[in-house]
Amino acid sequence: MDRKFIEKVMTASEAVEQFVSSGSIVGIGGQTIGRCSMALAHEIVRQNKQNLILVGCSMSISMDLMVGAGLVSRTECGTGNVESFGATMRWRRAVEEGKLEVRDFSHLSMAFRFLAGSLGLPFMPTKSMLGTDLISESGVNSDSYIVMDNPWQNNDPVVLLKALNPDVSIIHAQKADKYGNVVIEGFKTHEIEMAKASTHVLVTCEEIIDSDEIRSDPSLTTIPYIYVDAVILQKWGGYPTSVYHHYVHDADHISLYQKVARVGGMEYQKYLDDYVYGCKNFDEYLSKVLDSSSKNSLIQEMDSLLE
Amino acid sequence: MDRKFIEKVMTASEAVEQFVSSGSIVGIGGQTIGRCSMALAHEIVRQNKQNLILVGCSMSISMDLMVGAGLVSRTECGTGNVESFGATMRWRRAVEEGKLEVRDFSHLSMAFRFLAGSLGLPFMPTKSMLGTDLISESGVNSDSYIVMDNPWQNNDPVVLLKALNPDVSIIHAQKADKYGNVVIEGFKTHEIEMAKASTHVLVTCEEIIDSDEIRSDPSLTTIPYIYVDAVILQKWGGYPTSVYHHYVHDADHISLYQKVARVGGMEYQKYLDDYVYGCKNFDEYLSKVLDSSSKNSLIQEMDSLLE
Amino acid sequence: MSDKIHEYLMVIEAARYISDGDVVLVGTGLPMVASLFAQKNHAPNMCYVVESGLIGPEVIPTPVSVSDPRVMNKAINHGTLISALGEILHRGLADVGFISGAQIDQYANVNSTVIGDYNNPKVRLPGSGGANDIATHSRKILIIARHEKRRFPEKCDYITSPGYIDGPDGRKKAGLHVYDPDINVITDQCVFEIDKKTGKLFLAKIMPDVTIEDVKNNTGFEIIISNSGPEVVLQPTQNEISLLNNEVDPTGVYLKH
Amino acid sequence: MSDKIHEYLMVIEAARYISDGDVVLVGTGLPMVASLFAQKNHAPNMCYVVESGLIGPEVIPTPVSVSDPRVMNKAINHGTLISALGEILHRGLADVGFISGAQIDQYANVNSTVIGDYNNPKVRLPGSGGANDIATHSRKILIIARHEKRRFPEKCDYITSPGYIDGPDGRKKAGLHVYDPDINVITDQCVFEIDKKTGKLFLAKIMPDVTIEDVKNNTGFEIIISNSGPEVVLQPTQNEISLLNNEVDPTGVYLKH
Repeated sequence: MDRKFIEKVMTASEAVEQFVSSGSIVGIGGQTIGRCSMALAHEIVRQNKQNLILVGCSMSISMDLMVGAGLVSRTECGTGNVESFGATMRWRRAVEEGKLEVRDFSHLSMAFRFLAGSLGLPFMPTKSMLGTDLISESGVNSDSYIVMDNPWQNNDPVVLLKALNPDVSIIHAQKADKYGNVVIEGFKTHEIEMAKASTHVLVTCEEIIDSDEIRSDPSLTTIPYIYVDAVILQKWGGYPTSVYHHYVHDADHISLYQKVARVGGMEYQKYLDDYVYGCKNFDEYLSKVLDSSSKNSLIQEMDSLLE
Repeated sequence: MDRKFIEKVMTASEAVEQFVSSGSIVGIGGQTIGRCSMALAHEIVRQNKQNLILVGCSMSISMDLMVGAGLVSRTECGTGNVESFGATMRWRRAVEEGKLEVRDFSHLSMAFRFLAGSLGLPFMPTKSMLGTDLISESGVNSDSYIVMDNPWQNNDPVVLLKALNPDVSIIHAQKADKYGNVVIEGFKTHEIEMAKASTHVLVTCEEIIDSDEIRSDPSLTTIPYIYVDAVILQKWGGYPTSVYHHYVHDADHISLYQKVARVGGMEYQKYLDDYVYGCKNFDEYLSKVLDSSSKNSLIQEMDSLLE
Repeated sequence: MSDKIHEYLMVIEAARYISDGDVVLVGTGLPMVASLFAQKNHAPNMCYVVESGLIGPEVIPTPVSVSDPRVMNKAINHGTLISALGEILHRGLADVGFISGAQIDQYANVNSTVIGDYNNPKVRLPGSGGANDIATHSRKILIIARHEKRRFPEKCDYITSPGYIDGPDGRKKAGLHVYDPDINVITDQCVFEIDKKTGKLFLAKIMPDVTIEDVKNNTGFEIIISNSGPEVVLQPTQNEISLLNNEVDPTGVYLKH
Repeated sequence: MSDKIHEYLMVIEAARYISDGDVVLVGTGLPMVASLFAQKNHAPNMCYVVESGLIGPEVIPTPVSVSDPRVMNKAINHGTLISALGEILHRGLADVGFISGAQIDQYANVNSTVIGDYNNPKVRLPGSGGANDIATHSRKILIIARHEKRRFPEKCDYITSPGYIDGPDGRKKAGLHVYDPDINVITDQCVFEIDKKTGKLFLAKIMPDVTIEDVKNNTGFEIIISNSGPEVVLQPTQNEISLLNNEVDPTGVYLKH
């Protein structure tokens, strides 16, 4: 949230250094195997930011990577999910071993918490989660919700969800201009509300576009510059997840990640060493895992789906 | 809200006959001198629907016309306003003469009431209106709000605004397809939330487009077909207010309207007789008030603003 | 009849509960493929809605994820999670909600959160996602799952998504606005249906070649049978099989070929 | 100095309270023209926000309405009322909120609803619009109005938009999150400013050629003057005058030429 109309283009390294702190509440963009903010997740791991609280809806391997690197003290989300590739395995193990605090919500409830945050409201009401263990289980979420009676109708309990304002959100988008006007194409999940609720927003993008393009079609701007602190040009910044209009997910690399995440230990550590700590930036990681022919095939598969 | 994917193209007369009843809560689209749903307002007057409750944000001459025709028992809005042309004069006089019940809210509060309605929530919280007569005056609004304490912070009163779900909303848009997928260009004010909160939605548009156009750029759809009951092709359907990309407002005709609305009585009645009751449809009204040269000048002025 | 055909029929039978024109909130996994089958087979005008914000796509086979470009194809809106789960589902406009789950109990409650104790889990599962919202707000709920005994316990270890909770008034007592939804659970052995008088699932249909005994042996809760006994699930036609094989899941993403 | 120049200077002086880079919630009427002057004169990087949903336009002279295509020009977003008044203003991101009003009282409360009794009005005015929201949530509030005695009563007939309500703690007691905003009221005779210690307006500046006596005669509430006395509003430069005349309101929509 740098409200000024100034140029905000920087590197991922600069952005994470400046806006992510140990202890930060970090909003996680993307969903399952689509448009995850992988480049920024790598950079946060590289910079070893500790005791993070990760919040989002469907959190996937960007979250799992930070959990696997031992940086996360709590997650608040709807799922830890890599779809057909399974659960987020480092997260799952950490929860099973009691090493990670989790607060479970439904996806809509998480989105409503961000909506409240984005509107400066203390809370949002919902009728979701009533009657289930999501609100009765052990009271772990109890500082995030209360149940009240609908003042206009008898016997109509309503859940009030406390607003959630991340310290910083990380998002990968298709386009942004240098001032931080962001265009997300395709599904937008919870990211607009989450970004607008956040104190800082860091955006990697496949392409930096001229502001004239934004101003010539102002209905397309998904996040205006007043919410955005850093714009990072990072082609393939969502890899190995898919980015609509650019490339599909890389099933091979996701499977490789899931394999080492399932095993954990030295094998997982080697993945981190080879692909995160051992790379000075995301481009170096990309150069290790993607040659031009695999790039082309991921691009071509996307193209084939776009007609 | 006809959720089915069927063709919904009809005339204004058919739409009003089918979906507007005496006693209906009618949501009013547009704002001040922009994109007001004039053709549908004329048709409602022509069909003499009585005891209407009109709800919206900045309600303008579409509302004033229905008030002037004696069809309105209550308004709930933020303003009755024709900007530099003055207040909505028939509304103003009716309020001053105690003939019309009004419930005053701030614009954001009205939009939040529609937001609650659009999400199936019983209410929305806000911090607006606190400390002012908008919530203390005579309790007239008191069935629409309550003040509660923020459960997470001491001494932090919060206004709960009761959800508002119109029976039917009337909106003029630039484009729609025959199924009711609507594209609004330029400002969108409260209309998206209002439409999604409404039981029925009637949309006039400047142009009926092919569904392929909607499906080729799905980020542009402002109201999906599942909320929409009637699509009416009505060029100049916002006249004399402006429609972005099509024509500017007609200051002369608005001034004429304001003149007779200020005077009331026979002069106002004559306006209604000549331009509403005396016309079988909106096109006949247009043919009385707009020749091709005045049309051209309103179009050209808009074009000159679009570069 | 082979297991493979039972799997096919599970998907086809589930799709039969979707009518043309329905607004369907489609959860990830098997619901995606069954809903796609419905769209291609008999419900071309259904509105396929995915929680990530995709409304009314003409789905390209075979989507593997709620973020898959295949469910963005020719959508009528690329919106937000709130567009889908808020303005459609929570608003009360979903005719059908379609989910899966790791455990389904006799009241049709679904667990997708944890096996074992929440605070000391045996297996931590992904979590609710949109499933809680879908089961809470849809007027009709479809649950699809492969039939294994451990999937059908008497009581879920954790209720993620509400069925009838604990009886016929369970949803009403909890304050849910949709308090007596139709619920059907479609497996590769049978179809359970909610008896609104008891709030419990009963055996409404059985797959061809499957016996009631088979279902009993593979179910952790008591099998209730109506007086008329279960119907037999309609055999798939050759057209249905070939549609599924060739146009809905041609590469065998969900179903063995 | 002529009335005309005082009108010009009112607009120019109001604009001086907008800094480059500010996010400004611009109400309709005079605030639109003064904010446009600021954008063209010294604040090219301000974010001009209009309640109808328009964010960051490069405004074309001279907008007459919140729905005017001139405030849509090259915007960075064409959004909704909630985009502007919710996600920016209620969220707490408005540096400046800029409104007008029919009555402004000594606590800088504004009435745009009714003259006389609410239930038996003498004159019914348009109502709040976004003004209540703007005055509630902006960190700095600008109010612009032509100086007439009836516009400046001791107490508003109706409080539409909160100033300090009834004293220094008025906003805090009412529960407003912005409980001690700067407030400036700019007229064609003077500038009032909020004294945060008393919650009352004092006479901070006076227009050239206007006397304190003039202001007293035209104001319904007691004029408070600081020890140092009012400053004199800086004369407009020739550049400012010609900018206003030629590029901000060239056809005299708001200001007599």
